[in-house]
Amino acid sequence: MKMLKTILKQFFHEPVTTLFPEEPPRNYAGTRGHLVFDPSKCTSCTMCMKRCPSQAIIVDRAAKTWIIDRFRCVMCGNCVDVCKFDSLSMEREYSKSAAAAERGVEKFDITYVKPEKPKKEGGE
Amino acid sequence: MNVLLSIIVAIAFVLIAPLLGGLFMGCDRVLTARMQSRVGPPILQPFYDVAKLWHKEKAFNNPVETIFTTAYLVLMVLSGVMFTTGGNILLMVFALALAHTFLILAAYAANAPFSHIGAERELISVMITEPVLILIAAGFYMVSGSFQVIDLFIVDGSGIILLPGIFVALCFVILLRLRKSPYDISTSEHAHQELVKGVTTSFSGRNLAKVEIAHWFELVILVSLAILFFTHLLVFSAIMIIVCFTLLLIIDNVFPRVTWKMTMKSIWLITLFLGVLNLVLLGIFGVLL
Amino acid sequence: MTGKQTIIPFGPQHPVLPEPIHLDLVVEDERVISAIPSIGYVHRGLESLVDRREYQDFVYLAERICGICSFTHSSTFCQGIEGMMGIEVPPRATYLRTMWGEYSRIHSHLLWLGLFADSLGFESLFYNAWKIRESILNELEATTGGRVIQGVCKVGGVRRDVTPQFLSEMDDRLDGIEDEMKELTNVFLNDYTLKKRLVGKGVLSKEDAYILGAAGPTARGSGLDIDIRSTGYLAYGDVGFKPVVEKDGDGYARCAVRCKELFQSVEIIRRVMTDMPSGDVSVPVKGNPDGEYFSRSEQPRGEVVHYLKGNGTKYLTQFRVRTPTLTNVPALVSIIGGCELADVPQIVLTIDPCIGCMER
Amino acid sequence: MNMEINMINVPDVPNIGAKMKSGGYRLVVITCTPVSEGYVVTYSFDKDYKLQHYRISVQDGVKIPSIGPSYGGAFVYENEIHDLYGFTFEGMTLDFKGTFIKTSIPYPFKKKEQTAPTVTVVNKEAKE
Amino acid sequence: MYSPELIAILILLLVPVCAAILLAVCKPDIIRNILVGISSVIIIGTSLFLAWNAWLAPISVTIENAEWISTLLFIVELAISLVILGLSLKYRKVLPMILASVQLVLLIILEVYSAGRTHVSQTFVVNDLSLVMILIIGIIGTLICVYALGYMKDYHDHQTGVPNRKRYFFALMFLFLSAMFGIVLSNSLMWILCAWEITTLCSFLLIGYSKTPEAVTNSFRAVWMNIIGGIAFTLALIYLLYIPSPVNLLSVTGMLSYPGSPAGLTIPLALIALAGLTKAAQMPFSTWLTGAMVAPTPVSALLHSSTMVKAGVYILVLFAPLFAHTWVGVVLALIGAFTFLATSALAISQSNAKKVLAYSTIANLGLITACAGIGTPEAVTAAILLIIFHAVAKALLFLCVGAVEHKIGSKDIEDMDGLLVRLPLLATMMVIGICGMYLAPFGMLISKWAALEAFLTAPLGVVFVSILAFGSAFTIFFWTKWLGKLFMRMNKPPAEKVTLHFSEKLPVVVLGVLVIACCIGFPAIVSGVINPYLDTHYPFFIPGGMELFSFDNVAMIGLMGFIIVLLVLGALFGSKAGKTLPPYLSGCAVDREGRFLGSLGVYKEAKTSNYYLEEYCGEAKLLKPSWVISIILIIIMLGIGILGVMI
Amino acid sequence: MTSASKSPWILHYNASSCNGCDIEILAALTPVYDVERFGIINTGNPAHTDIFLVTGGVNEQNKVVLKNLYDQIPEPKVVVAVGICASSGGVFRDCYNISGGVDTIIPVDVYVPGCSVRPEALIEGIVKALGILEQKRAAMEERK
Repeated sequence: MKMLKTILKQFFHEPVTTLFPEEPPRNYAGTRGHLVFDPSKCTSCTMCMKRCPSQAIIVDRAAKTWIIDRFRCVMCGNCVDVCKFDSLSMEREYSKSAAAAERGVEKFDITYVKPEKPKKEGGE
Repeated sequence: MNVLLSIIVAIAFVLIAPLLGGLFMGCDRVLTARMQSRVGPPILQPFYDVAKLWHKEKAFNNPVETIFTTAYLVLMVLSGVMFTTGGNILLMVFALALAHTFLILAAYAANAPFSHIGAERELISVMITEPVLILIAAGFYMVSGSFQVIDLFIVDGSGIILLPGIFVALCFVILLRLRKSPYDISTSEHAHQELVKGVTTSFSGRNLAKVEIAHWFELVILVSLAILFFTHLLVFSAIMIIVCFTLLLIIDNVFPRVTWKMTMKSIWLITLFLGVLNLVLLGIFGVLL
Repeated sequence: MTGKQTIIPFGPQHPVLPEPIHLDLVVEDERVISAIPSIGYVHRGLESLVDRREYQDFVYLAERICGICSFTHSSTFCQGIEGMMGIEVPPRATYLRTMWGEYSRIHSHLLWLGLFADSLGFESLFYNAWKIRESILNELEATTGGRVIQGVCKVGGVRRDVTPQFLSEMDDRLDGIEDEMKELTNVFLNDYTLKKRLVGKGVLSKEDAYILGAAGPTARGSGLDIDIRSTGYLAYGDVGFKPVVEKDGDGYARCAVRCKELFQSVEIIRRVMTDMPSGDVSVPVKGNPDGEYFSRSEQPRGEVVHYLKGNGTKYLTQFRVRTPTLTNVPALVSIIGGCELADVPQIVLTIDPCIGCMER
Repeated sequence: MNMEINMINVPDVPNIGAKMKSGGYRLVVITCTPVSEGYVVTYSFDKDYKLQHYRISVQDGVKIPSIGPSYGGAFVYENEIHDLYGFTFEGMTLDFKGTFIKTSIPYPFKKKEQTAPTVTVVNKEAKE
Repeated sequence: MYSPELIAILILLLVPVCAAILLAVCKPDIIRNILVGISSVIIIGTSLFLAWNAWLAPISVTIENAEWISTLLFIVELAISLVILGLSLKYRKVLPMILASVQLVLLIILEVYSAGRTHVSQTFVVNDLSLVMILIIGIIGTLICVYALGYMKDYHDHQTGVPNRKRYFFALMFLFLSAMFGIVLSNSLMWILCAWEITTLCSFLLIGYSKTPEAVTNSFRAVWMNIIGGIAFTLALIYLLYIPSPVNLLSVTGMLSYPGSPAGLTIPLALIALAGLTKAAQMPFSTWLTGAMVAPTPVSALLHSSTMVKAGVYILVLFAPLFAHTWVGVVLALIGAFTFLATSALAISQSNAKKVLAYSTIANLGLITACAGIGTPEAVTAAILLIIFHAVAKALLFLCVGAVEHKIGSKDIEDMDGLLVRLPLLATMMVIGICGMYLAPFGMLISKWAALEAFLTAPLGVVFVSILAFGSAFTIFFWTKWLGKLFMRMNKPPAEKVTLHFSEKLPVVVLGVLVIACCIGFPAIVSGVINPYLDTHYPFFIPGGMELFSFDNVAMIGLMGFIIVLLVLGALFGSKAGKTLPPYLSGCAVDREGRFLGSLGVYKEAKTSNYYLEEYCGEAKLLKPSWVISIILIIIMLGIGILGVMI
Repeated sequence: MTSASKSPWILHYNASSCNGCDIEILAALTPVYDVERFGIINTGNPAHTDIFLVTGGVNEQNKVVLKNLYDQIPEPKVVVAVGICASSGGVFRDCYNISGGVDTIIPVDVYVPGCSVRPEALIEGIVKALGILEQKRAAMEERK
């Protein structure tokens, strides 16, 4: 019967529920929601690809594309840490779900134009 | 009661009882949610559930489930009809027991461990409630000299004055029969339990819908049985029903599930000490009144 | 008498088990005659990835050993690498790790209390516990960026700092949370019906707990004074840590240990917040690990051991995790026999099984 | 944490178990590690938060006596090593017969011919 | 010239004896089959004829110069006692020996004292109660004998260790029938006593049929308990000789028409009640009946469902008008009610089908005893209904269990899962039998209702009602779990087809039909048979006073029955479309035979078993306290009898 | 909206996930998110299920369990792969014991990304699944 007090108190108070689809989702400034790629800053150094623990990123130097599989990304932010060109950042919104037909990878064309002296990034 | 009137009452019961039962369940879920600081489902949720179940694919563990669950529903309706047409309480009690037997048989038929144990537990709960229901019938007989519901309205005074012990025992039975928290041993109405869904584990789709509807009927029957104790205090009985309903909700939310042994012990102790004692005293002093 | 036994496959999918584990239950009436566990439903083989991910990136894998104890796993792993490489972690980082570690202990214990209530059919108590847990998760998310998988530890320190102002806000909110937790644990510890269902169920004697290698609250509930935090790793040495120990060894004792640890954690967090040293939160890491190391720390569920072995490359050669749940399995097997079927979920849960941890 | 490792012979394992038990140690973990020649199995014991390690050096196919008689809970480690490395332990308190952890490949941690670490090649035919 | 009724009575008494002698002589199976068939037809025909005549008008027949019969019967009694004495000596059983000696002495005393008295003038009386019993013995008893033909063939095929003594077996069965007719037809208590002793002997010999040590022990237990009844009966007769009375108290009719206060009769009544309790295996004496289940099933069916135990309650119901409103009756009723409660609980803990049936039998006899002890017309109505419904349904169940035992090799309820698929006919009959035992709208439930109504107006009524309420709850438990087993889905495909002997099939089907017929015809039974009977014994009885038999309720019961019929039809002809799901096994891997992959990599069968509540209802737990309570009650009953206390 | 999408009952199975998504599914049931607003009940019994939530990358032992559970759910049913492990194998894709995503065993209708999944993402995924459930039900009615 020790629960009685809590029950009654909660009964006479507003529910704590966030009405999610009507209300916006809750998150914080530091929330790691999803990865954002800035194609204009990427030098195709492939660090992000190499250091991604779940290998969600594919950088194709030849085709100049940057591909991310949102359904493989673990949002750890390691790529953001290792990217030296500020091309990657984390946003706080979560990535959207997809029906079977809609599922795919996100592909970006790298629009980075090399400055005069291209930097060579050694993998290791 | 003449036949025509009986038929009209019966039809009305068949139509109204599930509505009342379903609404009650809906209110229960909404208010429970509020007690848990949640918003909860819409109040019509039980009806949505049943409608959905009705349209699911027909699937079963054993084809006889279909007929047994139908039997459960039909007999539940029948016992309700017996009751509302002023018929015999004892016969109604027997019809209820028969209905539950069919539910139990349906669960047995699947021959799957969880539904089997659910069936055993349901059987235990039938065993637990049966004495109380028979004692209720006996108590009414002692008050009105007949098992007929209709005769209760003829005698002077309400059952509650002469049979308070029996009434308390009935309240516990309602708690058990509604599969409410301390006593939801055979199924799990909300929180999870060791038996998955107990007696209803093997039912799906339409069969489950039938069990749900029958459950609504049962609820209405039990509540009307409680109202019978207030035949001359109908206004008071309305208040009592609301009080009991609230108490029921609170009890549901402030107790964990108990084991079947604890269920059996607690309810039978109450039956023996309140129910039987009540009848014995009535037997001794009834002559004086 | 032959043929009066019912054989139940309990799990892998079962509503009271959030994670798959299987028990062959043989019951008679409802008394459990024998229960043999079978595991391996969550075994992923995560340890095999150690030679394919750089040791610094492997932190993110280590914390995905388990979604509940993720922080402890990542910090234990970092601790192991740092120990092997002789890296001196800045004091602020150790304090932050301690703070997050204790926050995640509270979240884990609240989660467990909720699931425990659920297994006893106490729905509203389950909701209440998880409601409080949400405020803890909010704190974790606000400071680390992740709700259950924080991803905040890294070799050489932590990735994020917390501003002093936010720390003091957290401190204020902690009071409210503590009050709510008091109300919650009052139910667990004093409710008559709950006591009736817990006291004397699944008794593990002190000797058995020792021989069977029980760890964490399971051991402490049986009167064993085992808590790796006593060794004073991270900032625990500075906060004057004393383990919570209960004597009875039954379900109630294990529940009580966890309830009391909630408040102990709150105390530790308060101390850590007040004494938080200033400075950097990480040091740069150079070079590669070489050698062997046994890194131990106290998870919410007990002592976790990470065994790391490096060979001077950026890939470790060997990584083994011994989780508390694994060492508690023998204890579980010994206490489950002879109980009632209705008590099986509850007894399984009293060791707080974390199958994700156990099987990697 | 210190790493005092005492090398012992395979048949001594039960004796060590009994000795440590009478000494009031508890078994913390049994670890198996591939080394350049065969494997080593390390028994780690704890008393007053001090680890004490005993290590045996074994080759493939060697049968190791269980320390189950001293430490009833050791079967989890022994079964695990059996399932992952393929070693046989004799006299386990509860023998799962290779079903403790079921793996898609038998004995995944057993040494292959080459154990050189490699970075897996990222699959380039990811779904477009 | 003898009247047709007397001839019929003599046929009923003598044909079985003759058949018994012939069966004892003839060895070939075929002759035995023919003999049993012919005598069965004769017995059934005659009992129907006699019952019809008795229904038209109660029969009361007198045989002149019956003294020589009495002398003959006395010699038979002595012989029985000597046989029991001899066998006790042979097997060195002390208690039966002592009791048999006592019995022998008492019989001689009785004979010596009664020598000069006038003999009972009306030798045979057939009223509506004996009519019911004649039909039960005549039809069910002979059907069981027919069934035994096929059963015993299988029995000896299965039990190879048991010597084949089928001639002896069938002879005893028929002798037994004759004795039973003797009990229900005779008006003289002396004759009844003789028949009573014959049934004791027959049951003793039949229980020990297999001669295994267990059977021998149990048969001696049966015999010493029954001898206690015999001694009580003899003492009652001796005492009756001493009561001054204008009517001959050594006859049933004489006792019932005793003009003085019933207080004068309390001592013999208490003694007769004790005799009835032993024969009906009421509580302290229940073990003889449960022990008797080692005998071949027809014996169990014959002795313990429809006939022998019914002799006990028959005597009690016969004297029910005398029990009414006496404390002896009330205590007797308490013993019965207590037995009902205790054995219903005990039945829960049993998995052996025959033992369940045995305990359920004792429980129902307890209820009948309770009704008889209360002795009001309502109670007697309930008692007679119970006798009828119980006899039919229980005999059916025994026969089904026996047949099933030979087909599936076990009489354990746990082995009967999916019987409806494996043995459709037997299982259907079993379902009918079980439903008949406890479910609305079947017979036993109607009788229980009647009993409830009767109890409500009785002294200490509330106690009886409460006991009935709890006892019924137990009853529901053990029957339903059995019923559930039959309906289970089979995990394995059914085994090869099994065939049933015609001689087994016929009785089973006939009894199944009878169960349903009795339910449908219960209002007719009440108005046609029970009410006339009550009319003659209860001067102030108004037929139809019970609510149960009001038109509304009968109509409702009918409606319930109708719905059940519709459901059965629906089950047979309804659509079975739909997907069959495998049983839910927590998602475990399942092999082809439906076993799941358990721990240690072993495939196991997900076995389901019923609950037996051993902890609460086990024999070890309940028997001893029940004995103590019931023995105390019996002592109280005898004490009240001696004191002659009246209400 | 018809009854099917107003009363989706879910079954949750952890097919070798790290637990993170599982506790978030449970968190979605709790007062703060309270999915019962949509009539969702966590049944734990395949026979009652409409929406099957699977977490984790499916290991060797779970393949058959997953298949069994899926087969026991009566039509119409929707499978939601919760978390990146269930969607693609996630971080554990390379592990020897992981088959790599639920869709290697049973057809998946909705993928919900996240490691671990946020309750909001989960709710959104379920709402998406409701639409598919509705379509499937309509298709089933048509077939009759």
